[in-house]
Amino acid sequence: MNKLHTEVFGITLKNPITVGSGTYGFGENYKEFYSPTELGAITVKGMTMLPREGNSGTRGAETPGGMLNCVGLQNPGIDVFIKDYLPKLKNEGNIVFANIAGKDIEEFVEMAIKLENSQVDLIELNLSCPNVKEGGIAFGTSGEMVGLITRKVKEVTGKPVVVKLTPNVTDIVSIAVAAEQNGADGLTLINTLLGMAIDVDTGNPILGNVFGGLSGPAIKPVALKMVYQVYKHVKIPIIGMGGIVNERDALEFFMAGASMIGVGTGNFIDPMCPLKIKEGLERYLDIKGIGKITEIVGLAHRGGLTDGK
Amino acid sequence: MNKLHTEVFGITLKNPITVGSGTYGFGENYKEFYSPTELGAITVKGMTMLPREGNSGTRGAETPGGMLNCVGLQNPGIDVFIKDYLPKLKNEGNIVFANIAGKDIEEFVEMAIKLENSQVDLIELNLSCPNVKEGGIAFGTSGEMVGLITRKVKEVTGKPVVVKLTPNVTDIVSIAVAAEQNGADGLTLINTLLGMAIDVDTGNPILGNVFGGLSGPAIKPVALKMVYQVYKHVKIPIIGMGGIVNERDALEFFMAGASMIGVGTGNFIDPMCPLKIKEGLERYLDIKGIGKITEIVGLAHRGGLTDGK
Amino acid sequence: MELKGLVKSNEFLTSQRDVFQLRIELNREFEFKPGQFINVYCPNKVLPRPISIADKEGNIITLLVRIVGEGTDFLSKTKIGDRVKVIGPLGKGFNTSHGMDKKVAIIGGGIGVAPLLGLRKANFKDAKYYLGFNSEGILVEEFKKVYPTTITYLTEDTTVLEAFEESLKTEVYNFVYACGPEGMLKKLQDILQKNKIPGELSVEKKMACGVGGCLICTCETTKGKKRVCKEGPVFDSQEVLFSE
Amino acid sequence: MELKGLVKSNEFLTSQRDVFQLRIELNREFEFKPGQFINVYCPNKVLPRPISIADKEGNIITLLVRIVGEGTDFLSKTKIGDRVKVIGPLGKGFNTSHGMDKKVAIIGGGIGVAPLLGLRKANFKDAKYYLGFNSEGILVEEFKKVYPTTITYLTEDTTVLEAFEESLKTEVYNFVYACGPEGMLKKLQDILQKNKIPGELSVEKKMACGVGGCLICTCETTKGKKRVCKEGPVFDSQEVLFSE
Ligand SMILES: Cc1cc2nc3c(=O)[nH]c(=O)nc-3n(C[C@H](O)[C@H](O)[C@H](O)COP(=O)(O)OP(=O)(O)OC[C@H]3O[C@@H](n4cnc5c(N)ncnc54)[C@H](O)[C@@H]3O)c2cc1C
Ligand SMILES: Cc1cc2nc3c(=O)[nH]c(=O)nc-3n(C[C@H](O)[C@H](O)[C@H](O)COP(=O)(O)OP(=O)(O)OC[C@H]3O[C@@H](n4cnc5c(N)ncnc54)[C@H](O)[C@@H]3O)c2cc1C
Ligand SMILES: Cc1cc2nc3c(=O)[nH]c(=O)nc-3n(C[C@H](O)[C@H](O)[C@H](O)COP(=O)(O)O)c2cc1C
Ligand SMILES: Cc1cc2nc3c(=O)[nH]c(=O)nc-3n(C[C@H](O)[C@H](O)[C@H](O)COP(=O)(O)O)c2cc1C
Ligand code: FES
Ligand code: FES
Repeated sequence: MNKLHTEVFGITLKNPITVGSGTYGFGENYKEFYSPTELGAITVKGMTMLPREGNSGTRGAETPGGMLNCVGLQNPGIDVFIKDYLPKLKNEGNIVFANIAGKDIEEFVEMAIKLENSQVDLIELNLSCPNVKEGGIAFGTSGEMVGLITRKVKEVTGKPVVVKLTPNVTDIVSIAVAAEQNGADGLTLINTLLGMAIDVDTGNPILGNVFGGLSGPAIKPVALKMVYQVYKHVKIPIIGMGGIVNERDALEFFMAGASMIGVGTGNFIDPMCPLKIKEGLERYLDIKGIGKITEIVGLAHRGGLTDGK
Repeated sequence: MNKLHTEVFGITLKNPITVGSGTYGFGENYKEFYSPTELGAITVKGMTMLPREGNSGTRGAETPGGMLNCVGLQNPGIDVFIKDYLPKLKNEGNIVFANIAGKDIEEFVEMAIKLENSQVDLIELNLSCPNVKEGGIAFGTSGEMVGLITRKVKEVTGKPVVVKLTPNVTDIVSIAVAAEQNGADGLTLINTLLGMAIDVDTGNPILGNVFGGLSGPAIKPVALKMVYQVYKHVKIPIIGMGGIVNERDALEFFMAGASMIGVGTGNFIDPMCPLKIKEGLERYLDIKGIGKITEIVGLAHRGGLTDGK
Repeated sequence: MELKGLVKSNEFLTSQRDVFQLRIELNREFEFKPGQFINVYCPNKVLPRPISIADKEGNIITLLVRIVGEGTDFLSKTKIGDRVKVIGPLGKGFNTSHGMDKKVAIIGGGIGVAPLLGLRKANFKDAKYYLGFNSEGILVEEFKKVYPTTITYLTEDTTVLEAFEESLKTEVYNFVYACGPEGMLKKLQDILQKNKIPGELSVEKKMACGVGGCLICTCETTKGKKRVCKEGPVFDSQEVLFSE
Repeated sequence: MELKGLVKSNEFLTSQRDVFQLRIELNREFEFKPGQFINVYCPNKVLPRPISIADKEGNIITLLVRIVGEGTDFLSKTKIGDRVKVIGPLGKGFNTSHGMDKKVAIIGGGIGVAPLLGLRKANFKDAKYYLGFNSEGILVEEFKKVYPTTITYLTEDTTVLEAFEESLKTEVYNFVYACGPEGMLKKLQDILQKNKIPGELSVEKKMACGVGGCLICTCETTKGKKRVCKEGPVFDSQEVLFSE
């Protein structure tokens, strides 16, 4: 029996592991390490209506326990994805989550319509990209806007719609609830925290865009807290991410309430990271004598493992 | 000539280095390592009107590049501070910043009145403690509330008043501006980020309070970004803190716009941390041929070091 | 006190290689009481690790450490000649005068024997060690060298408590020193109270600063919250309030 | 390809001990082109460090590394027998067929000589090395062993460019391979353009994944943004658009 087998968003997954959008390209880069079909699902790079070149200048910087990026949604555009990347991914047998970022509501709707007739398994609304001028994070900081976009997208697609939220807000719960009330099938928590770094030898910001998104182990406590907090207030499943680099990190997220987890920066720290997490989870469940991974979802809200386990 | 000499808040400081409130007690614990008078100022543990026992259960947890705490403002109360601790600190020649946390506006005002007649050099309003039920962070997330408390406190004291803000907000700039418009003499950025950790062996949250405040190197990019962002919009001086553990970290904060910096978790990583930063800053200024530390404040907004430097 | 340490020796004490004895030469002399600890800075971790000073000869201290995570794992891998940064001595050790002319029981569980090792040099008139280990003993010969009557149990920690309680039927102890897992100390507290035996317990809490500044390490006591790093880690046996 | 590495030797190449040569035995054979790199995982850093494969004999690769921060400092301290994790070979190396039957200049600045070392085995009909160092040469004998005409300048990187430009008055080069600091490559690009000499340049950018997935390492080219880790680090000499 596969203990990691998960049914979520009406999709059957061989395991509840995906990757953070933007850290795995379109699934082609890690093939020499393992077959992406070993993942529960592949979440592809965030896409826009038209191709984008992204930001200029330095796009990354390492920080204590984490990294900053300001890639700025460089991508070939949704049409190229549907035509060139998606068929191949599906032929290989992957479950594919499409991450999209519109510059306004209309674009979100238009992209959703394009995807509706594609083989994509799920649509993830990126209402939280910190690195673009239009839309992005601005959408994600208003519960009203998040609700509106979610509703409009749900109106044009039958595919499951998951809303990816930014942690850079005062009250993530109200925004999560707005998404749920407007029909979201799930939530992805979290996108990157806003941060910056300065090169003290020159006195200038390191990133071309000055600010960037902070990801990696450093943000894990913040991500975990948001998953825990939101889990208390919504019924829809949560894809938890933020600093997950090993199975113990992943277990924390499941226990906090995530039904799936995503590996982002962890892929850079170890290309085999998602697979090692998969094996680590299986080992943990065996040792603890737990039958299915789904049993531990939200465990930290229910008093933890009982003595027998 | 002392290159670190700083005049700020109408106070003359031998250097622009203080400590994060709550990481240095009342200045007594690090005496066996160096004399606290070597610091520009001592910021004491956050105080409340009445003595507080703080939270029960586990109060700390290490996280990647940082730590969580939920001490919960354990302190002997402001009267004991004024009677027992302050005279000694002042006799020894320290500049003392008092950090206070009221449970409502009245308490802030009452405490400010008590301090007005004391030898305290500056009052830091803690509108951002994440670990108490009443007040604390709730105050700091509303620009209106921050403005109101600042104004009320300013009405009863002639001492410089600095407002310490929480990073757990959507828009720190508007809150900083509200403080400035209501008479704040300065801002302290940042208090801790909210976070949590789960013990996967038991399935339960590690901290007695479930959530805690994340501090240390992990949060540096977030703190730095907020200092940089706020500096653009206010004229009052900023005390920058969040993950500063060496002189390069400190330099980043000065360049982002801080007039003073605070060492918090850095004290736990190395008890000599503030002194090493002091020496490191002097070395840096010498190497770069810069006359005064104040010259580099906000440098990252002005194109960095010119070729000569 | 900030100290520079130089690893003099490092060897495993158990066949499972989970407990090791680390000897560190420090750059300064200092007085030390059994029960006091040092903070060791591990470069792979943010916070220092508190470790009891198990023994001291001249400038060389002995640590007994169980590997439970990355910090202790790092220490287990240090090699002769490696440098380690240390602050200490920290905290309040055992008050050996309490037991000086009395009949003393010294009770340790697992790695909790570390701070008790130093007590064998205290010259108690009459002392007996009760040591419990989950599987394999730690430095049992060292204890027996000075106190040949030392009793060890290679089963559960509680067994050693049962043995101690049993002994009370025939023997009279006037003072008890103990260190071990919280569950064990809690049970011991009850036994001591029931039998009206005074004593001192060394307790553990998560720490950050180690010098009293952060208030992370507080424990509940009959006199309110106290800092384990400053007012402890050794407390009067009836003072600490263990949680359920 | 994920590879397990074993440090075979590690020695400083400069008297200031800022550049070292690290030889690592890998657990697998692979083809390699000069200019390709590996990602080395440093346990004290989050992200891997990209380092050119300077040379390769059987399963043993040679790295030439300058210490500039914590990652390279960690590598400088590895000892024989230490394990290192590596992925590679990564990126597109130099296309040696371009210069095969031509007169070739190979120009390196500072640690930028690392990816050029492997080119000495390319059997070019006629090649000359121009190497510039800030103060002290790196492996100059190695270069001279194969190419005795190798010219080195122990001053600024630009001097070597001046020498190269000067040589163009009397000599004809048909192809150039180069690696060095960005400022040097930019100047070289101008020289090559002016003199209509084709070539290839190896450029550096901050990286994260090293395998094309994160888009951190893009550089501007005449054909839009390209990934240095995937489409590079070696580019046609006129393709890269250096910033001011
Ligand atoms: C005063 C004092 C004296 C101590 N003396 C010794 C000693 O002589 N020998 C020895 O082996 N250990 C001793 N400890 C415990 C030791 O400090 C911890 O085992 C160590 O900090 C764990 O670090 P780590 O990075 O290996 O594990 P981590 O990854 O930090 O934690 C692994 C496990 O250890 C627990 N732990 C972490 N920190 C502490 C802490 N400060 N106190 C108690 N448990 C902790 C965690 O809850 C977790 O279960 C002492 C602790 C205190 C407070
Ligand atoms: C394709 C490629 C091949 C390389 N080959 C070599 C080589 O053979 N030998 C060698 O010594 N170095 C090489 N480098 C540079 C090397 O990767 C960096 O020096 C190293 O990553 C710095 O790590 P650090 O932790 O020591 O310093 P950090 O603390 O990360 O940085 C210190 C300084 O190095 C710069 N830096 C950091 N990362 C990079 C990077 N990825 N590329 C360029 N600069 C960086 C920073 O801006 C900073 O100024 C190569 C880089 C690339 C992209
Ligand atoms: C280089 C990089 C690019 C990213 N691009 C996207 C993106 O296109 N769309 C998106 O929703 N999130 C993007 N993210 C955010 C990640 O998907 C993830 O939410 C975040 O990094 C936190 O997870 P981590 O700490 O595991 O990396 C990106 C992150 C990184 C590091
Ligand atoms: C253990 C601990 C206790 C703290 N107590 C207080 C407090 O009482 N009042 C306050 O304003 N900030 C308090 N803080 C926040 C710090 O002053 C500082 O703002 C924060 O830790 C970020 O800085 P750092 O990363 O350098 O620690 C506390 C932080 C820690 C780690
Ligand atoms: S560890 Fe900081 S007060 Fe005890
Ligand atoms: S480093 Fe990730 S794409 Fe090049």
